[in-house]
Amino acid sequence: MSEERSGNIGDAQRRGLVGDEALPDEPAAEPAALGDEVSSLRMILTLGAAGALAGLLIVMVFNATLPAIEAHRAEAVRLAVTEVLQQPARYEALSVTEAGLVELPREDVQPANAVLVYVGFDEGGRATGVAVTAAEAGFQDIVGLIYGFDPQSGTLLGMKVLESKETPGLGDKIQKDARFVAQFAGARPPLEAVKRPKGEEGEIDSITGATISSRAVVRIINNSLERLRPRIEAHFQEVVR
Amino acid sequence: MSRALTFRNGVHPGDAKELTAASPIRRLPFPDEVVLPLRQHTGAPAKLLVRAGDRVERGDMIGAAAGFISSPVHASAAGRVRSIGPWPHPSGGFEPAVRIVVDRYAAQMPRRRLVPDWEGLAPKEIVSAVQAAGVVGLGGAAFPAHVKLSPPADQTIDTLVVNGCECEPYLTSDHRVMLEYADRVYTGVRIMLRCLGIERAVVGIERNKPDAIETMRRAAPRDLDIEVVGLDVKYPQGAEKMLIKVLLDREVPSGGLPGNVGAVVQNVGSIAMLAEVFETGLPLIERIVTVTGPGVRKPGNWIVPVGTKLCDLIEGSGGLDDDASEIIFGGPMMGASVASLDTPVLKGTSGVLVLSTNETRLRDSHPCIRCGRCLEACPVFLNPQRLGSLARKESFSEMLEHNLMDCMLCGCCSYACPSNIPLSHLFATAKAALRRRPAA
Amino acid sequence: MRQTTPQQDLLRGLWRENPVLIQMLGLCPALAVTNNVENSLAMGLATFFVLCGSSLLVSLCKRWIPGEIRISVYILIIATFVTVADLCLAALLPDIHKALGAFIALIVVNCMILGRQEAFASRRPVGRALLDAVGTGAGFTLALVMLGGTREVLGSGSFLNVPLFGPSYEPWVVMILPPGGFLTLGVLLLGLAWWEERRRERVKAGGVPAGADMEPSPALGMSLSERASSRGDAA
Amino acid sequence: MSELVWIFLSALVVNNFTLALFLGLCPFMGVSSRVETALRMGAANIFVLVVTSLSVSFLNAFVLVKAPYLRIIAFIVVIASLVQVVETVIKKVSPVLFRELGIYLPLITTNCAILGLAIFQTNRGYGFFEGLAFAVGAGLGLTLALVLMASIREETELADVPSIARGMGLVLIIAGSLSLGFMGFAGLLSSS
Amino acid sequence: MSEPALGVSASPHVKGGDSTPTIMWSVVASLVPVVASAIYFFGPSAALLLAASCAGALATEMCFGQRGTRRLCDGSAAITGLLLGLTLPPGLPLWMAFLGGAFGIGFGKLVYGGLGQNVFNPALLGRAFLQAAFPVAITTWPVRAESWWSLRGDNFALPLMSPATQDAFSGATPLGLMKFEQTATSSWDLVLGTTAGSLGETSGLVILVCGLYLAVRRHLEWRIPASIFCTVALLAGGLHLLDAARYPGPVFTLFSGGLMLGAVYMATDMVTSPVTHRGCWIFGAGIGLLVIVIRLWGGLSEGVMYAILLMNALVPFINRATQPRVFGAIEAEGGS
Repeated sequence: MSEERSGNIGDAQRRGLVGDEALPDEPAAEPAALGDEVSSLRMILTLGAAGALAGLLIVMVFNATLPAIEAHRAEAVRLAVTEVLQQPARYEALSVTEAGLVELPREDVQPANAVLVYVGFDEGGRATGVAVTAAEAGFQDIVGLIYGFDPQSGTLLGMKVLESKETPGLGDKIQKDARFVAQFAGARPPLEAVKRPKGEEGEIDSITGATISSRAVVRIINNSLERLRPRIEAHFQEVVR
Repeated sequence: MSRALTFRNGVHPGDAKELTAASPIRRLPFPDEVVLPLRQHTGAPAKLLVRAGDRVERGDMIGAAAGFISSPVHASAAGRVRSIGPWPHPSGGFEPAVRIVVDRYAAQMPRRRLVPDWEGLAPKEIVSAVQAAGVVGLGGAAFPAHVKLSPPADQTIDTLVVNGCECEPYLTSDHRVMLEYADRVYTGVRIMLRCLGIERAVVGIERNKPDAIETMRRAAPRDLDIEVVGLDVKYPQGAEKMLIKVLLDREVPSGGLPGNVGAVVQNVGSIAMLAEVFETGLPLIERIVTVTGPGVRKPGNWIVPVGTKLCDLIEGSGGLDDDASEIIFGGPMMGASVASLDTPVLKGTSGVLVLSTNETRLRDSHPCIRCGRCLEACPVFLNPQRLGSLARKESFSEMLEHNLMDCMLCGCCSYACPSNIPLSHLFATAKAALRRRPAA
Repeated sequence: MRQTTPQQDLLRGLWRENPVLIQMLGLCPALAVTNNVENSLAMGLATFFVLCGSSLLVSLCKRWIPGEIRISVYILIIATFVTVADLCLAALLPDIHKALGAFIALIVVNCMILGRQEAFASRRPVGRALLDAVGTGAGFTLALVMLGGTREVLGSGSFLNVPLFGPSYEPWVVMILPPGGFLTLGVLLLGLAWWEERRRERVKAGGVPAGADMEPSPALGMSLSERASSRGDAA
Repeated sequence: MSELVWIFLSALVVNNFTLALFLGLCPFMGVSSRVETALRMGAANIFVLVVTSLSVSFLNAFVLVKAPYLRIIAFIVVIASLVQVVETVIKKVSPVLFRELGIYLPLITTNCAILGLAIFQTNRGYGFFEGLAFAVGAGLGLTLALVLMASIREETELADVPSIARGMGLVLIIAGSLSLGFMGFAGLLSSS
Repeated sequence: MSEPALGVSASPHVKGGDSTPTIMWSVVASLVPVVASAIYFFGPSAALLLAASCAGALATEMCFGQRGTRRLCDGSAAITGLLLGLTLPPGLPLWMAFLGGAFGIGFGKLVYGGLGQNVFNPALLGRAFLQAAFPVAITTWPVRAESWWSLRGDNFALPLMSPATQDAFSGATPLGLMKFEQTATSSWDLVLGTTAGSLGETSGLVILVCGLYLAVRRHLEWRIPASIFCTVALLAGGLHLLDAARYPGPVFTLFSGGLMLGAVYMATDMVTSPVTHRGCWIFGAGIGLLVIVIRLWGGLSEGVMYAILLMNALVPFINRATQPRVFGAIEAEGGS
């Protein structure tokens, strides 16, 4: 029995985790009082009870924390969207599907081929732009970002990196270098990351020493737009609230 | 002939043979005393036959062979047994030895033939005569010669390999034997071929002895299938396994003997001695020793009685130079240094090398930098670097896994090591430790 | 078999049997999230919470848990507390929750926690189990903060996001990258070993009784009487 | 396709589970003193990672859609029981394989790499094939790190390591050096 | 005859010519032309940096080395310092070079027990540490200075402080130009070394000649650079044939970046390279392959350092796998 037990927590125990105080000083810890055999039923009951209690507790906590978590999420989305859409009066989450920009019942469950975007409106209820999230491989790992695009003028409205593990001090300038971020507002896709801008439209001056990360941002936006642009452009005019 | 004239790896120490290569073999006067240890050969030490005070004649057996792989010891001079007891031995320690005070006025001539004439003897009889005469290999290890002449039944021998390489630097006794006693060498070859019941012999000689190659070619008897091959100069060309690989292109299996690939290897000195024993009728009681090195005044090749003490030998060679600092029995690569001038010359002592302070200056040992030169040097393709670091941690059994037992202690790795790590010494120690350990 | 005092139960895990520095447990979070003090502290506290909660529960319920399914029940309990911690963090400190990411969930497989249940909580009374959990959890947090502190000071030039060296400090970026985690803990262990060795030499040289070897380090602020009592126990 | 290759390579070298994400450190420290053991541990890990990835794909697609908050519990329970089942099956089907891998399987349950894989796979929304590529890459990455560490540790056993560095100190510094070396792979295949 | 004092020692009683200090110092000597050309190209900055990295290495060895200062005589710490210095950009603050030398010796060598016991090349480990720690400073290449005497960057930045003049000086190495701007550099500039780059990597020809000298003196395992050059040339050549616009040709690949310095001086570090000949070929091929992979498909423009470090980690494994077949071992049984 005790052999088997040591096998179970294995690694930890082998390396002295159990220490000296783990000597079987209190055999009472073993269910000796119940006799040698523990019935399967009892085991199942115990596990079931434990599981039920655990589930109950988790659901309670989940319900208690849900509003706060939702609020945080909404706030994060709001911050990002307002930034990349240049302070729209309000915005709405819509889905880009084959049918166009439609409202779906649940934000977190998207059917295949649909992409969640945020459409911003000015005071007059005219759509001013779309904010799209996208993520692809960067220098170190996935870079996730959101960008705003105005289909009418065909230019970008802004870009914000939401998630990256790029090298601190170099790659993370795609997030922190205001000059780099500012270039995206007004740039006309398809973008191109260059070292020495010649003043052409769509050029993004890449960050010295972080060329790969800069290029990744450009590539992510280009790829995402390539996929979505036709649909967005086709249906953008229809969206008026 | 498209034969590779050397083996892979090995080292090129300077051969320094010019000191004595031109010195003809000469006899030294009898010393006042000879000391004959009972262990002069590989195998069991001889069993003592005499007591202190006994009178012995030249050629008398004073120790009897103790088994098949053993060899008797004979008195190398007429005289009286002074005492029997521990005596400095070239192996470094003390060994039981018989001290004989040489009779100044004895004739020192054979009374009668002690070894029968070989012509007309059956191979079996020759072999037992060889054992009775105490003949062993004279190249260093002193392996009893009769064992080589009686291969086990499961081995089919087809070639006798005559080792005239003498790859150890400094030594020239085999070289001189080939120059001066080529005919005797071939008589020995004839005897060995007879015993082994074969026809073919190959003589391998390093090319730094062109005169010996020439002489041996000229002297080769026409009725035997004998080939004399000049080989590249490289140490340890004279090691059995290397020589067989080069001359016959056969690889002695790991842990095996030359017999496993159908060859018997004997060096020219021993073969000449075999012939000499039958010629003179006397057992092996004297041998040719090269006394050489920068630390000795008059280097040369001397015939001396077995048991001659080092001091007598040195005196015969003009004495030690002032800066002589170390005396080595054997060649510089595998020979052992001796501390006492009383150490006697054994049957297997092919040379005495006296080094001066210039050669023996202590060099610093450095950590191993894994340069891999020992691997490039090892003729049996071991990894001395790994073995060395294992030896430092005394993981002897792990050394076995790395084929320690294939190491023949040739010293190439130590020679090549730029960090001056005494690799072969470490391996010898490890082997000894493993031998002491009860077989697991 | 050795009896332990409550103080020992509490203090053991803090330093002498520190889960990270001495027993090398829970290294995954100890290296992954310690690139600054804030994250280290949050991780330490979350683990502290889970450890205390599950120790308490396990110790309370040990009577009703059959031995055969013991481990499964422990894991269930731990996982529950981890989920609770995860949700609470997400609700209260979303930024830190985002920074710690998957590593909060990985508290479940922190061998330290399961080990304490198996080795201690399942055999001792509730009070002792809690003391032990508090000590171990605090020790874990302490180690994390030490690591996080070192890495943040060198790697970002700040402590708890407060800049220490002014704007022209050149941060050692490597310290907040993965190699920095390994190296920092490695150096910390080298330092501890060196310190331990020196102490042992001092003990040998000064003729301090051998029992002193067993006592917890005085650096942790134990009073003299406590040291005396623990020495008495150890002897 | 190139997406799958990137996921694979990223888990294998760029974001190596052990050397960059600190997952699976317990076996990395504990089972890395001999190369043979390390290889077996690695093989067992690859196996369990793949099985986990498959079941996580299943759970995410069909079970946890409704109750994402039960993720942690569901994963750990499923992994623990799966390992148990796999162990039993291997024992029955191939005693040889069981001898080779068996003793490592239970240890793997509490290996953070497994749960880590499950959670990363979920957080990144990997589907079936992506998850598989991720699991194989991560498993091979773990094995690579483990075997490298083991072969280096075998080497350092023969070295005169100073007394204070003996044990885990040196292991961590070697791990740090390896991690430094693996930084060279950053940006692999994403530099276009 | 008086009894002389006889020494007793283990066989063999003769020794080959080379000794470890000889080898080490001859490597140092062969670095003199490389150092000279570094100083010629980069002025006083080069000398200062080399001095700083050597000081870091030697000081660490002196303070923490097992047998104190005696170890300094074997020259290995000096080599580490020099080699590290040669991989640094000329504008790097001196304190960083010092730190790199100290890290390389401390964590690359002394923790393993000193000379001969380390697994990773100490100089490269120091360089990798600096690269990870100060990614900006170490990828800042100075453009041509006005006069030979002027410093090529902010060498005298205060310890722990950032160099002041980073952006003003940043140029680009041929590899960076190739990777990020698809601009090739002329082969002559590469061979002669009139390009931007680290102190020692620009003068490929000088390094090659010094390496040849060492190889002839057998103080360098020629198989490793040969294997690296062959692999790199073959792979680069093949890819260049496939797509000349995307992949640079073999001459560019061989002479750009730190490949020459790495192949001749770093990869051949005896301690951290395999002991067997077969192992050396494999080791070199692995480095060549990794260099190409990192340069062409990785995120960094130069991968020689990482390639060598990664292959260093594989050396124990290569050594195991390439154990020579023992003389007389039956063929079928293989190596072990």
